[in-house]
Amino acid sequence: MSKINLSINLAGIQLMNPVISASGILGTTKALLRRVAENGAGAVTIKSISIQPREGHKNPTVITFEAGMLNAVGYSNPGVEKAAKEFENLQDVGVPVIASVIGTEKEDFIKVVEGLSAREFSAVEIPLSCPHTPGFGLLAGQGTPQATSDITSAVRKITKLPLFIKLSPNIPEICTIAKAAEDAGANAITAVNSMGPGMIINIEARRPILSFQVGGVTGDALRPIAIRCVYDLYKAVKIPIIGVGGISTGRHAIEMLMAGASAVGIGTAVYYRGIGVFKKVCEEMSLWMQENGFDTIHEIVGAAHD
Amino acid sequence: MSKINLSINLAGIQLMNPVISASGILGTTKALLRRVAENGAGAVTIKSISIQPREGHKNPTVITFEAGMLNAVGYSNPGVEKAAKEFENLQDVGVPVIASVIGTEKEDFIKVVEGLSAREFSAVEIPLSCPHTPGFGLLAGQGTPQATSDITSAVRKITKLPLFIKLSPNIPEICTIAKAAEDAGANAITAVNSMGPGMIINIEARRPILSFQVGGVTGDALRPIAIRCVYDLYKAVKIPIIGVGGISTGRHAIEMLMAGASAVGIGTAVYYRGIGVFKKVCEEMSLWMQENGFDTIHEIVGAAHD
Amino acid sequence: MIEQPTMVKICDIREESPNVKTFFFRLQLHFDPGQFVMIWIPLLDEKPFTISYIQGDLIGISVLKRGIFTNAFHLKRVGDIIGIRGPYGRKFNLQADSCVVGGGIGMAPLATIVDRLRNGVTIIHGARTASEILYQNRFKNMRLCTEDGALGFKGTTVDLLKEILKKQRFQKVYTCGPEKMLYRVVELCRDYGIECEVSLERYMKCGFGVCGQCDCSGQRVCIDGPVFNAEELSKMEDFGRVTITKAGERVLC
Amino acid sequence: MIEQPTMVKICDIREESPNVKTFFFRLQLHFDPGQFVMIWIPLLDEKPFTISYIQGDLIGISVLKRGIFTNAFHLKRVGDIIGIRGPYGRKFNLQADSCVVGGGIGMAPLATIVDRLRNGVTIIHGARTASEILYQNRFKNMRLCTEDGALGFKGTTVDLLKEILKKQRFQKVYTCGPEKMLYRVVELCRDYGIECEVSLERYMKCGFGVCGQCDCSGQRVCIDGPVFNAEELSKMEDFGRVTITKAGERVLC
Ligand SMILES: Cc1cc2nc3c(=O)[nH]c(=O)nc-3n(C[C@H](O)[C@H](O)[C@H](O)COP(=O)(O)OP(=O)(O)OC[C@H]3O[C@@H](n4cnc5c(N)ncnc54)[C@H](O)[C@@H]3O)c2cc1C
Ligand SMILES: Cc1cc2nc3c(=O)[nH]c(=O)nc-3n(C[C@H](O)[C@H](O)[C@H](O)COP(=O)(O)OP(=O)(O)OC[C@H]3O[C@@H](n4cnc5c(N)ncnc54)[C@H](O)[C@@H]3O)c2cc1C
Ligand SMILES: Cc1cc2nc3c(=O)[nH]c(=O)nc-3n(C[C@H](O)[C@H](O)[C@H](O)COP(=O)(O)O)c2cc1C
Ligand SMILES: Cc1cc2nc3c(=O)[nH]c(=O)nc-3n(C[C@H](O)[C@H](O)[C@H](O)COP(=O)(O)O)c2cc1C
Ligand code: FES
Ligand code: FES
Repeated sequence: MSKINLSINLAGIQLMNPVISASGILGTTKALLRRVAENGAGAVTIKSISIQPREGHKNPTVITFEAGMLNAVGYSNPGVEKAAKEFENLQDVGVPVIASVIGTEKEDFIKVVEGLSAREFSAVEIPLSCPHTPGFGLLAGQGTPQATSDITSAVRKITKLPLFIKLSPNIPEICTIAKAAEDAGANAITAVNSMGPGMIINIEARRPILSFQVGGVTGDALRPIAIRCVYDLYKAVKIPIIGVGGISTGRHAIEMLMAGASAVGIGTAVYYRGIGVFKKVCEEMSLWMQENGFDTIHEIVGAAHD
Repeated sequence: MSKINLSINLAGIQLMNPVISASGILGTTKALLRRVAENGAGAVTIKSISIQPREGHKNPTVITFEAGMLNAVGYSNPGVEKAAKEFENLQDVGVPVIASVIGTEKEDFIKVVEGLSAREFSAVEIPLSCPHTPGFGLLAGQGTPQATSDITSAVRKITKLPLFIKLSPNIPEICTIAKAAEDAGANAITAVNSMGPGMIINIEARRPILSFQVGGVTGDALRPIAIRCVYDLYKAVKIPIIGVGGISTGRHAIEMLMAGASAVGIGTAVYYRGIGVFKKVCEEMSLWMQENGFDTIHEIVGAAHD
Repeated sequence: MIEQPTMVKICDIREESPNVKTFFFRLQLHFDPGQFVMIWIPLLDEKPFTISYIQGDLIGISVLKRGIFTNAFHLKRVGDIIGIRGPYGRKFNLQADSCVVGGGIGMAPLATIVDRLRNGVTIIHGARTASEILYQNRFKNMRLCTEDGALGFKGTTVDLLKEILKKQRFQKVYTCGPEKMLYRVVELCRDYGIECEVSLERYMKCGFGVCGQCDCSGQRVCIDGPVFNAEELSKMEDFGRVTITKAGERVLC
Repeated sequence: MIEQPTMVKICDIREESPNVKTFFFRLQLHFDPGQFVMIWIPLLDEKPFTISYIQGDLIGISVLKRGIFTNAFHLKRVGDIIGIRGPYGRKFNLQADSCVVGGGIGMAPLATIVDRLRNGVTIIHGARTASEILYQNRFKNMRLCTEDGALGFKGTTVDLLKEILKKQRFQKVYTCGPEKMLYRVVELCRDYGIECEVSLERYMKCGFGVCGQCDCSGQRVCIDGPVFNAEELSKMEDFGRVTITKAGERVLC
């Protein structure tokens, strides 16, 4: 497989491969980020950080069903101060680390980004798209072009790091929002966050299982929606897209790239294929590329568009 | 199981059981409706009818994936005139038959309903929610409270039949739209139509598989979303709800009833469990009800709400 | 099961007649005579075809140039890729000492029956003209007929079957071709008290029994068929009379 | 696999001590000593517990009254239902001629080891006071210790283990209890060159390795653990020092 080259340049960041661990999956500690890197991820994303510490929702917070996963963790995180301590000397991780930053007000995002700015993060990702946490994302009206534009440009002003805006698959006008982010200075779009929310009821308990009742749907169920979002976004914006949603095999990753993604994120598949999923997906991609005459990731991006 | 009683009264229609065949599944001919009835459905729905005949999209129009089904049939139907011939003497079917009516303009709905009015339909269902057919549903802006209200009241004026409005799971403000339908005289809400749209790309062909490129997602992937929609709708409207989306077992049906549905629709599961799925689901419901001390469907409806 | 096309590379093309080509490709498939697959030509359409050759993983599909799709199909060259999903539908129930009756391209789904039954089968194959006769080098001693008599018996496959039945008995008759012909074959077999299995053709969409497009009197040709026996057909009024268009309109067939 | 709670009916409750109750229910479970399950009390919370009894489909969970969740748990009566999902995590690697060292409720995950190894195991169980000692009628000849000496050896389980090691050798030591104690048991075993397996406790969310909540120096206690051997623990700086709160803050344990 010598001539196959999986490396990419994502908004100025050099990655050994295009497979990134999605935010909220194993991104709680520096030690785990390092473990994920050792397991083959081209870059890793930390669990989203807010100004104040958050305990998140009570358990159950994460369950699975026939078609994927349902979660309402509720953005539990130690707050920016503690997080800045946790994520010191990030070069130890071995691959680029992406900081996921959340907030309720525009000022919150600024404070958190500033609080983390002394650390060696390679990029900042801002999810404006959580479907199940009051005060954040969709439930805080951050899923509109205006809010997206305001928050993006505010953060743009205070950091030189590549800025990724993470969008929801729920919103019909996802392209409008992506354009707003692009115009406001975003360097990439991460598409998508979890979908829904959805609900699963235990019929013997006669109650929704998640303590928050509803949660975001991820995994296989989300993939066709995520692929469609990325396919549309590829036509709408010029900045690169990080395709996330239901990717668990090399074929899925290739499909996402052909839809128009320059890199892919993996979350739920860690459950289905273990922490080694990052390496597995890379190997499967290389094999397929070899069999189908592709040498570089670049040749695959957008291949499904005529 | 003698004392278990699955019969319900849905907006004035008497059903032997609450399991209804969803529109677009085996609803193309009277002969097939009868076959579905013989296989245990409590009521059946015809494939949606427009004024003019429609060939629909080219194949592939229906495919499956790990988490369900993706379809963009494109409302193929023979038009109201031929449909009126096809669906004569509906008492032969043996169970109540629901007419699904689509249109682009408000007048279209009226013409189709009038065209079918001489037939023995038990109810009229109006999907304002197809995510993948230009000129109809979401792509015609019918997924707004105003459009919903206009179309509903227009049809309300010209028919005495129970009127079901079928909604999309995509729309965040589904409850607002449902209320608009209720206020405009709808007798029930059918929730939900297919979700998305989604896209699946064949990576060797480097093209989306569906000829229309995108299609509605149904089956397991849709269930948690549908359950959540019905759970919310149950709190928002007083009229009964027909819960549709990913139901393939008795447990799924019970879950949907507990979320607040008075009856359930089944589509995709015909693929997974065969045309006998209607009878199977009824038997599984009866067994569960017996084991858990429920005698009637009525006792189950909304049980997940405190 | 995931119902999506798998792309295969055409590795050989055989001209069976001026209007029929057989396209070969390699694919592991659990196929039984009577079943069909859906063939996808990206950016064009997807249509049902039977498999007319199967030796291990070497598979052949014989295509009659008929309209838009099959014309495009005939333009495919060795090395081109097409999508295939399936197989779908019910198989023929094979029995020795039987007879296959194929009208035109209707010979295609019967060809694999002959391969399986070997010598235990009588082959009746007819076409309008001699040039339309298929598989002449493939099957020895076929009983041929043409409407103009240019080759073999002068008349239709039904006329020829009637002739043969005067002196010969069969366990079963398997037939495929224009539906009017099928209808008369079934009548003939009823008169002679011979079991008969027929492969029907209807316009298809899903191919796996959910969309209802392929209805024939409450039977889904894609999953309840395409093979039906005489007894089942006797309950299907549409057989020999009505087919359903892409738009779902009933039209005479 | 579908990670959702199954509701089970409590069929028996046993008072093990003033603050510990064992709740019994029936469920088919492929459980190995060392693993754990997540117990759901609807409308309240879900938390990890080990299984302390398993005979066929009769399963017991011993619960120490500690805070909000376990207090609510103790209010449950026979006939009430609770949710259970799992089992999760790695098991102990069982070997005869071994020793289990259980501090307080830490005896619970070790109890099923004793059941499996039968007589081939020495049981060291300690608590602050006599009343907190568990399973006294269940296991004969346990080597007990209490900090006030009211029952058995006066001192901690570590002190007692040290005493015993002076005259006796073991293939392995299995231990669970307060993490400070575990740390010292591991040290002790290292000094005596005895293999040691430890069951750790961390706050958990998913229980199946995706959320990262239960991290201990890069190891996920829910799926990489909860059982770790001395060699693995030697690479985990957080062991004996740091645990992570619900909010993801590092705190001394
Ligand atoms: C189960 C099954 C197996 C089949 N196997 C084969 C096969 O092995 N080889 C093969 O060549 N064909 C086979 N067919 C038929 C094949 O699918 C059609 O020939 C093809 O769809 C024609 O498509 P087209 O676009 O080229 O022609 P179209 O443009 O669709 O039609 C061209 C002309 O043919 C007529 N026609 C086309 N399809 C049908 C139909 N289904 N019923 C009646 N009239 C029709 C049209 O009325 C029109 O006059 C099979 C069909 C079915 C249902
Ligand atoms: C793998 C595993 C297996 C377990 N098995 C059992 C068992 O068999 N029986 C049993 O009784 N308990 C067991 N536990 C511990 C049990 O989950 C906790 O006792 C329970 O979460 C306490 O919840 P609570 O709401 O009652 O107390 P909380 O309100 O959560 O806490 C009450 C007090 O206990 C302390 N505390 C609670 N949980 C922890 C913790 N995880 N680490 C450190 N301190 C803590 C708190 O700091 C507080 O001081 C197990 C834990 C794990 C991780
Ligand atoms: C348990 C869990 C926690 C998550 N937490 C976050 C989060 O904190 N921030 C965020 O932006 N996305 C979060 N997500 C969404 C993922 O980053 C990702 O967008 C989504 O799961 C879709 O990808 P997947 O199908 O590969 O899981 C979370 C997802 C899961 C399953
Ligand atoms: C092949 C197919 C065709 C459909 N056609 C229609 C239609 O014509 N009109 C309509 O209102 N819904 C249509 N639907 C949506 C279904 O009625 C139903 O709302 C949806 O499939 C969700 O239910 P399920 O998950 O049980 O399939 C169609 C669905 C499928 C899979
Ligand atoms: S083609 Fe869809 S049911 Fe037969
Ligand atoms: S509890 Fe989620 S990873 Fe361990």
